This record gives sequence, C-alpha cells and structure tokens, in this order.
Amino acid sequence: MSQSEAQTEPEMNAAPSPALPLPLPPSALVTSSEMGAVAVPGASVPAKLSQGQLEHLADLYRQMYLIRRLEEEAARAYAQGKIGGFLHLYIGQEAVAVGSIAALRPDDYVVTTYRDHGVALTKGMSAKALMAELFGKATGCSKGLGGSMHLFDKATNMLGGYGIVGGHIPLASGVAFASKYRADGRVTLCYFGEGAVSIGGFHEGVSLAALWKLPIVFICENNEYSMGTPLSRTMSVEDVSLKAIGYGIDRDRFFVEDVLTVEARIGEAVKRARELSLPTLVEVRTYRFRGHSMSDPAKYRTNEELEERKQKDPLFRARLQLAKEGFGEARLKSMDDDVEREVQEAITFADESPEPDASLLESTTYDGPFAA
Amino acid sequence: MSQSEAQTEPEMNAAPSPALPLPLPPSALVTSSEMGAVAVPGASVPAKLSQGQLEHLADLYRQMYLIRRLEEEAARAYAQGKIGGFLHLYIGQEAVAVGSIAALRPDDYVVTTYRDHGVALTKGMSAKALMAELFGKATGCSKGLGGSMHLFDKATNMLGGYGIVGGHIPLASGVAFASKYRADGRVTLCYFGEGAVSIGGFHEGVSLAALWKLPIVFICENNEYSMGTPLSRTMSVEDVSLKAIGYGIDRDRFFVEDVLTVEARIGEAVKRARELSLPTLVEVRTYRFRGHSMSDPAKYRTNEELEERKQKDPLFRARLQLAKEGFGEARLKSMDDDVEREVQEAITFADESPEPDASLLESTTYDGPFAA
Amino acid sequence: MARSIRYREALREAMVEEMERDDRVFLMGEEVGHYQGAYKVTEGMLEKFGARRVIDTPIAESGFAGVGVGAAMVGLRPIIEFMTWNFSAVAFDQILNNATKVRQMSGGQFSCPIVFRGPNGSARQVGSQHSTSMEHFYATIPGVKVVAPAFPADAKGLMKAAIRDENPVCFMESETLYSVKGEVPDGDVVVELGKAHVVRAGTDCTIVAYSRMTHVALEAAAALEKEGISAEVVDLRSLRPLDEDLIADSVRKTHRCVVVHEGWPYGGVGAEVCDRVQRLAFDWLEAPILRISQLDVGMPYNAKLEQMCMPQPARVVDAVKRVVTRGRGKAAS
Amino acid sequence: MARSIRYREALREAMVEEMERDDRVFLMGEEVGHYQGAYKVTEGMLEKFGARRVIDTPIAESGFAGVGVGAAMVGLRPIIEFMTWNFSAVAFDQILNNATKVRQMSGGQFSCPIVFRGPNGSARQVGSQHSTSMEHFYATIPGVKVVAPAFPADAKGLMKAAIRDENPVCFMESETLYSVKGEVPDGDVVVELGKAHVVRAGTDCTIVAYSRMTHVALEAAAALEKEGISAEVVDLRSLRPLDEDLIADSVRKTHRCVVVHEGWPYGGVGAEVCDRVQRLAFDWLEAPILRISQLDVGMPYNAKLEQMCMPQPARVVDAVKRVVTRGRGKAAS
Ligand SMILES: Cc1ncc(C[n+]2csc(CCOP(=O)(O)OP(=O)(O)O)c2C)c(N)n1
Ligand SMILES: Cc1ncc(C[n+]2csc(CCOP(=O)(O)OP(=O)(O)O)c2C)c(N)n1
Ligand SMILES: [Mg+2]
Ligand SMILES: [Mg+2]
Repeated sequence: MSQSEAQTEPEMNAAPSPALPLPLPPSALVTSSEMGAVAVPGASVPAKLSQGQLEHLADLYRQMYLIRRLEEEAARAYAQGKIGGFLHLYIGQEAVAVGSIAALRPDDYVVTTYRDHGVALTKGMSAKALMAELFGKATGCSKGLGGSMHLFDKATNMLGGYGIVGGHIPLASGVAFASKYRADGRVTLCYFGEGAVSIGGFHEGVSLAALWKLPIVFICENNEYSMGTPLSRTMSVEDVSLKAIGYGIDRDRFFVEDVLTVEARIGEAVKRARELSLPTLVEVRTYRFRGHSMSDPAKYRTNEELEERKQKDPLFRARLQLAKEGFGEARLKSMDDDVEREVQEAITFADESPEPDASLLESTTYDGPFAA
Repeated sequence: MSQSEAQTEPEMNAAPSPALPLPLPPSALVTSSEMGAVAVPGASVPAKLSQGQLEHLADLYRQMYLIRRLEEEAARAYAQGKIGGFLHLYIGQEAVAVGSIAALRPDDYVVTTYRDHGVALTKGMSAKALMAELFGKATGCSKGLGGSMHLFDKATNMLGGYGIVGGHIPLASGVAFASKYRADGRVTLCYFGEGAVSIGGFHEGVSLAALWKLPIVFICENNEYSMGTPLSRTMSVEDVSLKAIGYGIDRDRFFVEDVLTVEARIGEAVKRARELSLPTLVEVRTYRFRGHSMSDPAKYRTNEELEERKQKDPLFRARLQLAKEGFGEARLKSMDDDVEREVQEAITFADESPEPDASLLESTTYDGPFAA
Repeated sequence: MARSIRYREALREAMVEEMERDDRVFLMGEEVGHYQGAYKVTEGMLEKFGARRVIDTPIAESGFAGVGVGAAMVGLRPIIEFMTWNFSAVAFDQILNNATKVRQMSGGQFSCPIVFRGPNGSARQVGSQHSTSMEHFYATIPGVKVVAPAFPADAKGLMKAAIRDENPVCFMESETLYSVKGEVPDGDVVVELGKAHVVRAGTDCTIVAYSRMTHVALEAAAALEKEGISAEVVDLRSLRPLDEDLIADSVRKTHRCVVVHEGWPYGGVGAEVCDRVQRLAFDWLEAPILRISQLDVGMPYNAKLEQMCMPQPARVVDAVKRVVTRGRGKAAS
Repeated sequence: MARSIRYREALREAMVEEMERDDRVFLMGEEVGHYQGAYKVTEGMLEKFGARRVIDTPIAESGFAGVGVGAAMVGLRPIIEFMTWNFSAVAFDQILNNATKVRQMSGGQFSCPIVFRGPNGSARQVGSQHSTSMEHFYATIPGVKVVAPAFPADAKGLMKAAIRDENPVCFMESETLYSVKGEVPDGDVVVELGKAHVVRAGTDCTIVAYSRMTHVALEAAAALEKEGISAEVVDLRSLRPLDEDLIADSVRKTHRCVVVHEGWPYGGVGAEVCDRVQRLAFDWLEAPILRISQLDVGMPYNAKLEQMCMPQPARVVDAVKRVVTRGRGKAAS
C-alpha cells in the first residue's frame, strides 16, 4: 500500500515499546508442552546454563534486542515519512534469525524475503547501513536503490531481500549449488513464510535441492498469517514439514520460544548440509507482533491472541532467563544501553547521509557500458 | 524436433504391428506380485470373469486396440509427411486412458498433455476427427489449428491437449472448481507424466484442489521416462504418490497390467471426488513402447528393457484373457476387423478432407470482431 | 444522473453489479475476501456474495490464474485479481499459453471469458520488483484484450464490458488512481472495449497516454496552454485493441505526437503507438514522434530517483515543445 | 583460416571453448547431457566435461533458471538452456525480477553473469504453444542483453561474448537455423554484443532483420535485385542493446525502411526499431516504415496456414516495393 494510505493507520503512530522490556511474571513463561498441537520434544531449554552458555545467550539476546529496537525506530521514522514504500517488521520473530544464524559460519550464505531486517542485521550488516537503506540514502547497504525489501550485503554473505513470494527459493538453491560445485563447504540458509509454501517456486527450489543433494536449509517461518490469511485458508495441511516426505528429505518442526533451541535445531540441519550435503526442510512456528506491513492494522486477529503471543515473546524469555540465572542486571542494562546507542547512531547516520546520485542508475543496471 | 530431422529416424519408418497381435505365451503374463517394487495388492484380476464382465472387458479391449492401431497408422502417415510437427504416441499406455475413463460418466471432464490421442479417443472423439486433426484438416476436432498436441472435443468434454508441461494441471483444477461452484456432480480427470511432478504447475494445481476440496483425480502416468530422462534423474523419491501426504489428500499407486484394475482403482478415486468432493493423487506405473515423440530413437533404454515391457502389454493381456475365458475367437476377430475398418476410414477421411480456410484465424483468435 | 466516486469504488460497483446480474461471475484472488482487498477495491464483497463467489486464495498466482482459465472454459466468468500485476509474472505462462490460446487451439470450440485485474505499474517507493508496467508484455499477445482506464467512469464502464466479453481481458488499474474521484453515470453504462477518447482538445500536438499517465498528460497540457501551446490529449483506455483511427485522426490534425507511458522505453505499447502513427499519419507528421517513458532502468527505491525515472509533466512539456518548434529538414535533425 | 560448420556446431564450439578456459562456466538444462540435447546442440559435452559441469535437470524451468541466478551471484557463470524459449514463460519471473534486477537492487554489489539460451520462435508445425517469439518480451527489460544471431560465425562469436559478459544475456537461437552452414573463423573470435552489421549493401531501402528473418530478408533482396531494386539488409544480431546508429545510418542512405521479424505485430523489437528509425532518420524518410511480422494470431498447426502467418520473402518484397514506389504527400496516403 502506498505511503499516504499507510500513514492513516494507527499502529504506525504508536509509541515504540520502552527501551527496557519489563520482565514478565514467571507464569508467562509457558513451556513448550503447554503450546498444544505444535509442541515437539526438545523445544524447551536446559534448566541451568553454564557461564559460557550464559554469555552466549546474552550475545544472542543482544542481537534480538537490536533488531527489536531498530525496527521500532524504523516504524517511527516511517510515520515521520522518512521511510517510504513497504516496511515489513520482523518484531516477534527475532529468535528465528538470531538462533539460526548463530549456527552458521561467517562464510555461509543467507537468502530471505522482503521481511529481511532481522536476517540482515544478524548476518552482520551494520545498523547504519540498514537504516540508511530504509531512508533511501547513498550510504545504505544497497545505496538507497533497494529499500527495506531488498537488503544485500556482499561482505557478510547476505544475498537479499526478495519481494516476489517464493522467487528467492530456487535462487537460494543455486547458491547452495555453487557451494557444492566448488566444494567450498559453505551452507545456505533460505528463509520464507508459510504463505510461500503454496507457490511453485518453493516446490521447484526444494525439489532440485533434494534431487541434487544441495547443502541448504529451508527455514519456513510459519508465523500463522500470510498477510491477512490464517494458516487454515492457506494450506490444506497445517504441518508444512510434511512436504519433506514428498521430496525425500529430512524435516524438523518446532515452536520458537527459546533462541537456544532454534540454534540447536537449525544447527542439526546445518550439520547435515555441511557434512553430508543434504537439504532439510525446517518449519519453525513463530509469530509477528506487528501487521504484515506498516499499512496493515491486522484486524484479522484478536487482541487476546496477540497479547497471549506477546507473553511468549522469545526476546523477553531470553532476558528473563539471563536475569534469573544471574547474568547481572547491570550488565544487561549496559547491553541495552549499547543497543540504544547503536540504534540512535544508525538513525542519525541515516538522517545525515546524502541521497544517492542519479549516475548510479546506469552503472547498477549494467556492468560495463550502458546498453539499450 | 522438426519434421525434416524426424524423418531420418528409423522408428517412424518401421512397419506397423500386424493388425492382430499374436497371443503371447501364458508365461509372459506376470502377476503384479512379480513386478517387484511397484507392485501393490489389488493389482491383479479376478481369475474368472462373469459374462457381463467379459463383455465389458471386450469393450475396453476394443478401445485400447483402436488407440494402438490408430497410432500405428498415424506413425506411418507421419513418415509419409502427412502429419507434421510433434507426434507423441500413447502406444503401451492405452490401458490408463481406457481404464480410467471407463470409470467416468459422459458428462465428466478430462484434461491431459500433448500425449493426448488415447484420452481423446476414449472420451469419445471420433477417429475421423482425430486423424483429420493430425493431418491438419478443416474436419479435424480443432479444425486443423491445434494438431496432435491440442486435441479438444467440447461434445465429449475433452478439454485438451496441452503442450507446456504442468500448465494444464491448475486449469484442470479450475474445471473441477466450476463443477463444485455449480454443484453439477461432475468429476475431472487430469493426466500428466511423471516429468510434470517437478514443475510448479503441478504443485499449485494440486495444492489448490486439496485446499478447496475439488472433485478431481490427478493421474500421474509414470512411464519411467521424461523424454530421455529416467525417473532417477527426475525425482529424489521414486514414489510420486508420496507427494499427496504433503497436501493432505488421498493417494493411490499401482502398476498398470490389467485395464480392469485401472478402472477399479481410478473408480475409487472418482467416487471420492463425486461423493465427497475430494481430490486424489494416483500414480500409475506404465510404459511407452515408442520414443518420446517421432524424432526420438529412444537410445536411453535397452532393447531388453523394452522387450520385457512389451511382454507385459496390457492390451495383449486383455486379448489373452478374452481368448482364454471364452469370449470367442470369431467375435474377437470381427472386433479387430471393425477397428481396422474404423482406422482405415479415418485415414481416408483425413486424406480427403479439405484444408482449413484462412478466414478461421481471426474468428478463433477473438470471439467477436477482430481486435489488435 | 451521475455521482462523484472514487476509482476503486467504480471498479467495485461494476463487479458487484455484474455479479448480481450473473451468477457465473465470481471473484478470486489473494486477500480479496476477509481482508477486504489489499487496496480495499473489493471491500464488502465477501459479505455480500459469500465465500462461494468471493474466494481468497493462497499465494499461487499461476495456480489460480489457471483455475480461472479452466473455469472459464466450462462456462463460468472469473474475475482473477492479482494483488498487483507484478505478481502475474509467475502466472505469465497461464496467460500467454492457456488463456489467450485455448480458443484457437480448440478451433473455436472453447472460449475463455476471464478478467485478470489488479493495480499495475509503480506505486510509491515500492522498489524494483513491485514497480513493473506489465501491460507492455500482455498487449503484445493476440487473443487477449488489454485496458487501462484513467478515470472512474471508464473504470466502471470498461470493467462491465470486460466481464461481459467472451475473450480474456487484462484489466490494468493503478494504486495511485484508486483514490481519484470522478463523475460516474448511474445505471448500467458500458464503455466499449477498444475505443480511445479525446480528453482535451487541442491543435498543436497530440499527446497519447493512458492510465495514470493521462493525468500527467493533462497536467502537461495545462502547463503548455499557459505558454500558448495547444495540446490535444488522447486517453487510450484500451491498449489492445488499439484505437488507431482516433489516434491517427488526431495526429492528422495536430501534425505532431508525443506518447507518454509508464514502463520502459523499449518496445511495448508506446513503440506500437509510434509505429501506427508514423504509418497512418506519415504525410501529416511535422516532427518525429517522441516518447516519454520510465527511464531504461529498474525502479530505484529512493524517492527522488524514482520520481526522476518516472514520466513527469515537465518532461512531457519539454517533449511537446521540442516537436512543436522543430523545423523539418536535414539541417535541423 | 575458417571452416564451414553448422550453426549448432558453432554454438557448441563456443560453449566447449569457454568451458575449457573457465571452470566457472557450466551448462544446465533439460536433456542437455545424456540425451545429447533435444536438438543435439550440446552433443558430446557431458562426456567431455562430466556430470559436474553438464547438468541434466528435471522439468522445472523456473527452478533451474533461479538456480542459475543464485549460482551466478556467487561467482559461477551458468549457461541455462531452455529446451525452447517457449518454456521460459514459466520462468519469466526469474528473468524479469531476479536476473535483471539483482544488480540494481543490491546497489551494484552483485551481478548476474548468466546466459539463458535455446531455440526461439516457431519451428515447423509445432503448434500454438511451441511457436512464440519470446525475444519481444525479454528485449523490453533493462538489465539484460538479448542476441539473436543468423549465421554460424555470429552464433559462435556472440556466444563467447555472452558467456564472458557480466550481465544476463538471453541468447535466441532457432531450430530452423541449427543445420545452416557457414564459414566460422578459427580461434578465439568474439563478436561484440550490441553491434549490427550490413549483410548486403543496397541503396533503395533498408531491410532490418535478425535471426532466421535475416535469411528471409536476403532472399527478398535477391528477388528485388532482379526487379532492379537495391535493398540493403541490416542483420541486427543484438536486439538489446540495439545498434541504432548503424540502422539510422543505413536509413539515412536509403531513405526507406522495412522491418522483418518473427512474432506478433504489436510492440516488441519491430516496433522499437520503427520508433528509433522515425526518430533518428525522420528527415530522411521518404515513406512510412513498414513491418512484416507474424500475423496477429496464435500459430496454427496446419502447414499452409502456418506459412501464411509467417513472414515470407514475397511479403517482404511487396513491402519494399510499396515503400520504394510511394510518393510523399497527402494524396498518396
Ligand atoms: C508472487 C507474489 N504474490 C503476492 C505477493 C504479495 N504478498 C507479499 S507478502 C505476502 C504474504 C506472505 O506471507 P508469508 O509467506 O506467510 O510471509 P510473512 O509475510 O508472514 O512473513 C503477499 C501475499 C508477492 N509479494 N508475491
Ligand atoms: C515447461 C516445459 N518444459 C519442457 C517441455 C519439453 N517437454 C515436452 S514433453 C517433456 C517430457 C515430459 O515427460 P513426462 O511428464 O514424463 O511425460 P511423458 O512424455 O513421459 O508422457 C519435455 C521435457 C515442455 N513441453 N514444457
Ligand atoms: Mg506468514
Ligand atoms: Mg514420462
């Protein structure tokens, strides 16, 4: 929807959540077994973390929190008209990007959809380059030409950011194909929503990866909605991972509550890709707290549903666990402050950066002399 | 491949098989349990048929034999340059069309690929209209505009005849959608090769039929080759029917030896479609005795393999059974003669028919005034 | 009587009225029902007609376009919404090879009365993959009709004609036009497919445009008037069939022609108009035909560059001035 | 030194030589390996390079086109064969939205050096769904280059250039040209993308053509010569970029122009050539530019009707005569 229409929507003008999320009452932390249908064994966390694990969790928490805060500020900037076009927030799903990319090496590849801020940031794009891209500035990762939906970062092997649902899935298989061709030992993660599972691109991309045994993990971020369409009207079967049977590949399926679980479960699939050059289809059940994009008031779901899911926010859960297991409130606070600074610097940077020059257009259309 | 290239190929110039197939030694009639991996229970025939069943089998035999003979003559006409372009023969697969359509009502619909002679004839297209279409004549079912790959017959609910692999599968779902929309109680059969299973059209067509519970039967004619590509290089899983699990629909899978089995098995799926408005994915394992099209010498398979499969020809099997169970050699002979006459008449008719007039082009491009 | 309503309401009225008069007509697409349409074009239609006739689909453009074709072949009259025409790229084969060809392949036995519709071209800052002007691809294909109305009245009248037509019709709307208001006549008024109209009379130069660009052309014409240049604006409405007679008549009068369209400069509707004009009005032309189109690059996200890439009234004004002031003769070229 | 080889052999030589010099180059498509290519273009290549570099695919054009794009983005140089370009319709989105746009969307970080190739246009009596001239769609899109050689030497030289180019290239061959023989220079001779050439010099009219239609144009020119009309034949070779300078120079010399192409008359490459000619050679044109194309209908199967639909030398001859004999002035039009 156009910016002008979007600006009439309430959500966009809402204040960002307070910098420091209030710890929830412990009762809010349900275990996976209480999640009903989608729960699978292994989705819960070890009761007590070692010091090393705690430090690691803190690191992951920080990454998730950075996504959250950066996007909240992006939403504000959108309301101010500094960002245009579509803006699809990842808020609520952060644990998927952060947990899965934690299982990667830096030289591994990621490919995702238009809902790409979380993956880009986690893979290593700077908050500045991201925010500047949203602002359409020359200092953005794609020099302001791509925008929110098309984040790319060659240095960190972030290969985009695609807007045609399902269109990036064969492309991701191609990246994995190149790894196999060169025997470079790299793994590709390919993210997509459950809405993409009905389209031909999903089928062809996964089919080829299965046939050619490509080192790739297909991560279906099943957030229960495809725009305003709930699962039940998208698919005849709720369990996306069952599709793997038809391709003869491994599958996994779990509810995202704990970022460490994501890391562990995706880690298994990454290992299978790296060591055996075999693809896996993983369905992760997650939830987005915001509308589909800035113009979506999300009237298709109840407030109760949303509130219930917010109680299970993996970001809050991580923070609670850190607090509970003695990471220390002071260190947490200083981490939060760090994030806050990083976000503010990104905004300032984006604000102050120059617009791209028109001369870019030709050289980004063709490599070499312009050709028409 | 072009006609000129095709004409250098040996197969096309081969003599047609003798009008009356020689009965095979009984040992050639293997039972389904001997077929190995693909055999499933129920694929064999009741030992002894009732008189009614025998008459019915004779009818199906006649239909199969008509396809066989008509195509043999088409191959000869192709060699003579009377037919051009592509010609994909159905020889070897006749029992699929004949058995499945036997399970239909006349008002039910069929939609198939370029390998469409068998389905068209069985659904009720006249041999004359078919042959004239192959000859490109004005009396052809599509007035000579469609050709071998695009047979249509509105009167008998034969909806084509499509050349883009997989492209007709969503279209067939649309036909079934219309039946559900109008509650007309009709069933649609959609045929495709196992090569089509890798393409997006298959996935989207079946997905939508599953989601919307459409009265359709998807019949995958798995003849083990997609042009020159054997199953193993097309799909990561040999069992096509497993895909049904991912769509949450019913499936079936069997080897085509006996046309009555085809009728019975497809009949179950037709019943499910008609009575419950539910789709089914059925994989039938079959075999084509000729090349992919007239220009394909089929060097990718051994003569031994081909000969072995010819021993299991469902057409021969039906004839043997008729002979064995006392249908009577004289009646068989007269049926064969009938077929022979029908084929010869079709050839003569096609030969003598006029070419279509150019004035057809406009009126078949647009309904109403020509528009450019 | 006429009322002033928005373009999106005009479209909706046409669909509602046609669905009321003909049970064979149904609407299918992503978010057309419960969500009330991504751009609210179909608001209220699910409630009115129920889930049998207003059908939300999964994301499977090729699938549901194909479903539409099959349903049309056996007598229904589908309206298939692409959330935007950009997404029709994955359904290209269904339109190119099934919808437009089934009539001829079947020797005229089957026809395919189907409307594919949705917003086309760029919106605002929606980036490279969401800004393609797809009409240039579809108008090339025989067997289909392509329309792209600029005003609510035409949107309604052409939609009715499209739904009643026995042929497939690609109906090109524009997100940036949905809120535009205009007078729409009451009652069952159908606008014939294939007819352009002069939306502003003039004498010095013909500006040919359609859809959103008609408004750009009108703005340019208003600006030119202030400078004493009288431009005639032809709004094509239909891109296939193309009303070459009306275009040629206008150019024979004005002796000059500028074509304005969204989308890239190579080929497409704009080049076709040029070809017809140079062929049909050759002896009347006093200057080369000029085209104002999107620049020959993918659409950048940055707002300024996007505006720079898009045809603007100023660029049209400039082109008209160039053709109006140009003298014939080798020296001048 | 030069040898006379077939068009298909020329293509194969180019691919083999490029694969020998650069391990990043691989070939992927349906039946390219074990089957030796549906049209034997890739014969022997599997044996030579092995299954790592010559890859048979399932029927999944969108899938393997996308695989090619992804592989190209990370540094490989795929050659993706469409068994025919007709089947690229199901991969249209991958070319339109990924291959040609990824460079710009990424601000120039990634490029997509990929060759899509295969036979294009009609063959003989292969019917409506197998006879589309797809170059008209692809040439419209910025970010890609499109070539359509007519002769073995150009087929080889342009294929080498295409494989070495950093941009996506759509390489349009023709089934009806595969067996055509021609002189091909020995050694590593590259033909620059974007350059047309005059294949027959003349003074009275320029005939612009490409691919198979270049041969039709040459036939027409030979026939015209017998009637005392001297036609210059320009073989475009590249459709995007279009060598407008060479075309305009020729028309400035001959003052008349006829464009011949396969595919439908609306828009596309032919209309684009018209537009450039009328714009760049306006003052030199003595007659409208005429186009000879496929008739505006899907391709019928019947052999005579098919021939009637296709551009034939006689139709070209007729068009040239019309422009050569036409007087300027209102009365004549
Ligand atoms: C082919 C195509 N069709 C439609 C759209 C419009 N669209 C964009 S996102 C979206 C919903 C996708 O839902 P899902 O895959 O579940 O991902 P999520 O947005 O929930 O992350 C739709 C319909 C598109 N971008 N591409
Ligand atoms: C989209 C598309 N790609 C490629 C082709 C070329 N082609 C025609 S038939 C065929 C093989 C199909 O094999 P299968 O589906 O097993 O059917 P069969 O021919 O065995 O009946 C191919 C590759 C096509 N027609 N359409
Ligand atoms: Mg979703
Ligand atoms: Mg097969």
